[in-house]
Amino acid sequence: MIANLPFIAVALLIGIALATILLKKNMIKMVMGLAMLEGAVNLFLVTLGYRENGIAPIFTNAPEGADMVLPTVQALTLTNIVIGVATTALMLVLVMVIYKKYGTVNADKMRRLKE
Amino acid sequence: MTIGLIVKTTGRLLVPFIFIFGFYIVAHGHLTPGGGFQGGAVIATGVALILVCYHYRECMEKFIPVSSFKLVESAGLILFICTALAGLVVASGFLFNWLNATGGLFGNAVAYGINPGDLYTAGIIPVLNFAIGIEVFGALSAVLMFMFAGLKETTSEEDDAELPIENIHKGKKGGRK
Amino acid sequence: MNVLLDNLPALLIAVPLFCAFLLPIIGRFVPKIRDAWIICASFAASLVAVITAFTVYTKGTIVYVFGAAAGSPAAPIDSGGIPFRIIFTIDGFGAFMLLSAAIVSFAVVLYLVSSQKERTGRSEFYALYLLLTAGIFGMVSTGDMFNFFVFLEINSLAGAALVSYHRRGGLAAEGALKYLIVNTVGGLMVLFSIGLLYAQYNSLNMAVIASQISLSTLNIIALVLFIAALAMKAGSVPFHFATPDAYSVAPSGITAVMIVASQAGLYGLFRVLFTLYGDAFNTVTLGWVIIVLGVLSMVIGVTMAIPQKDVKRLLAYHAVSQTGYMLLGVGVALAVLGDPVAMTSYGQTAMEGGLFHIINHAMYKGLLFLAVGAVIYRTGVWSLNKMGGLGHNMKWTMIFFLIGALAIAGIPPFNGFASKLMIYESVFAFNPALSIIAMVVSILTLASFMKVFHSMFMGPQLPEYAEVKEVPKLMIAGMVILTIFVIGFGLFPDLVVNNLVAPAADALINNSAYITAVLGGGL
Amino acid sequence: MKEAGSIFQPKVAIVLIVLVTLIFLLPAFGLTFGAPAATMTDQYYIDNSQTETGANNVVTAVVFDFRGFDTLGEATVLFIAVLGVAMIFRRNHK
Repeated sequence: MIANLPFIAVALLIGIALATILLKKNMIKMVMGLAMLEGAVNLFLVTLGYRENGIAPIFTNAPEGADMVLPTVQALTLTNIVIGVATTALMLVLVMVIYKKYGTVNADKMRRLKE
Repeated sequence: MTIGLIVKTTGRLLVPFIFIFGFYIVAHGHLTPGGGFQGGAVIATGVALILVCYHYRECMEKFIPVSSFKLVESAGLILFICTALAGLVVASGFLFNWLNATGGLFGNAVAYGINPGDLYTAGIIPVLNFAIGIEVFGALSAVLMFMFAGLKETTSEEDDAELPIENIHKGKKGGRK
Repeated sequence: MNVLLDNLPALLIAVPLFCAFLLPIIGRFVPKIRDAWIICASFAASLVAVITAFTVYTKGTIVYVFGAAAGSPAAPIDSGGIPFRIIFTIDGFGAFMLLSAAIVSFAVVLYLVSSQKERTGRSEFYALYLLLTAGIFGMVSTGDMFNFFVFLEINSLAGAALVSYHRRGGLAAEGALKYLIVNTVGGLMVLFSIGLLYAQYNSLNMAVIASQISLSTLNIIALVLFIAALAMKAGSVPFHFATPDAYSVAPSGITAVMIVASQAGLYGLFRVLFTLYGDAFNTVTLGWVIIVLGVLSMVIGVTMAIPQKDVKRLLAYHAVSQTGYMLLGVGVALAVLGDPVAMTSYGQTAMEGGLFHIINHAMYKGLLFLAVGAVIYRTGVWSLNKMGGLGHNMKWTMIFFLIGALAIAGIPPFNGFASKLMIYESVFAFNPALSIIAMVVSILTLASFMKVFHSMFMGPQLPEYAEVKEVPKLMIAGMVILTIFVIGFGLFPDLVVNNLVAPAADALINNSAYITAVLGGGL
Repeated sequence: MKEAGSIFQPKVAIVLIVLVTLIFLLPAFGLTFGAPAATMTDQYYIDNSQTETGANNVVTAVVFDFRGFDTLGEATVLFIAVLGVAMIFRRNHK
């Protein structure tokens, strides 16, 4: 159980991120929560690929005879990081526009669509 | 608030080194940790440094306008997809590694197992790395520039309706109260 | 030529992507050919999709390996029979969705070129439009879980950016942000479940996972997350709050395509339920979960739709409601999947009805959004209270809207009737109460649309709309294409069901065929 | 957003968050850190990346060759973000 600490950390991070998304009124903080959720999922993916005493999967001047950690999850994480950057950028720009038009980033005061 | 001469000069001096380091990361993506995304991001930090040192408006007048970053980005992506489509022509497989082990560009044979690494290996991987590097550099710089530009210039209200402006009926804006 | 035909799945993505990457350059240097370029690009993408679908229907499932030389098998011997590259697997269901996406996206492009003529930033807009199309195509044809996630993100991001095109004083950004947040959370949940599956089977290929899946705690968590996240994408009820906000502020043509984009989420849901988890699970419980989701979507969607004043918001709630019909039909089939007798007597019909409703909904709801968009294009108002008497000046738009409204309400000569009838009949055999709920919802839909039709087009000509003209010809052309399919599918439902829908239903029900197509009977 | 503030009362939201966190804790009992349950695909990548792609860096080989199509999609996502940002901050006049 204690050896599975990274998985527990993932669960706690997801909990904190969800709390940020659901409870915070400030939209910038909600975007931060989403970025944190993304970090949690990335941590989960990387954790899946770890092998005991493994080395980075690169052959250039690698030490002899060591196991390499799994490369696929690292590739997936790399992809997800870039997707996360793109998503966060777009969300922040939308928040910028909302702030310019409404004069607030408070989610509760943003009810114009609801009538 | 203006930014001092020391900051500007230091920034200007540092930027070439940042660019060279980013280029190194992109070029050695198939040998050492790194690759197109990481290298492109490093190069984009150089652009960010320029943006911090100079006002964005000054940047656009002094260096390059923001729309050219979009073109840089498009160029990187077109290089990527053309390399992939070339695989379709050469070996009838989309994204096929048609340069690997041909002896041509990046086509040297690899020493198997643990080795010191040879830059001219791995076929289309370095090409794609460069394509992605160009793309990420253009994309991140463009996003930064647009965000800086969007901070000050308020977008006007005239674009609110769904119809061409001259067709708005008797000055009625439509939309809800 | 043969090279192109052998690589159709690659071209399916490469053509729209390449055209979209060139658009900023074209917009910068030769803006005159931009409109022609986008029409040609969309036509080419749709053509490739239609040819691909046709090939699948005539020759069977296409399996395409990315990055391998021509003719390499999907699961090479030297890797121990594991597909280690990204694979596109287009079976009957994928081809069916491709057809629907291709038709709608081409019809909408004609409409958009005309309706957005006066605006700035069109290069970006059209490029995003092509990328949204590519995202839909990719989602419905991929056979790799992570690739599915990447296309899901392309789909959500492009959709959110397109929603914010018409600024409307910040409203559009608000709708886009809501849509993007919901879809990002959904996408990350999908990725987490992909990680869970990967941890157990060390493969991202759907066929490999489907061939090994078992009833374990981790798989149940993954399934729950998949259902929640993809229901979010599809806009079904517990997560429907972002859908109307986004649909009501998006440009009307874009909303029509976003219907198809949300149906790609539905595709993912059905793919996960039937193909990925088809063998391992007690499908009765799962089926009831889907049925309950469907019924809630139908009822809540229609009750929320009736009091709406904003016409696009009203249509968006009806879209939620119609999604319920698809979930209901397919959910009934899922509930009786393990029972061969019930399957042949009504399960198959329920499945076909649910799937047929997908393509029908894409057609008539697209038509309705385009017609409403045409009205807004000429009048500039969204509120039903301010409209009236437009039938005098916009006869064609009125006819198109009427056809769409009758189709969505399930009135006989149109396509909505054909699929709804199949759903009523089969669901009645399963559980009469559900069928009655579906009929009541349909009647409420009819009532709601009669009200909308009356307040928009009927009545005396209002003085402020005296100078309103019919919309330009290209916009009419876009609506005509969809109308042809609405009427055609309604007049010849048997032809469509036998040739297009039945293969899709078979592809979902027999997941062993999917696995064999990729793995070749090994493993 | 609206859904944050008013669909869930804070107390309900906290209960929900705790529940969801507990669900996400379950993988910690099903998986073991440091010893992946199956490694066939990854072992294939490690063994064959040099012969098939010529790259010393296995992760790069996976990103750009074995799963190169994902990378195209990911670059497209970044492209979409830039297009979206450019479109949102566009000028209104021609």
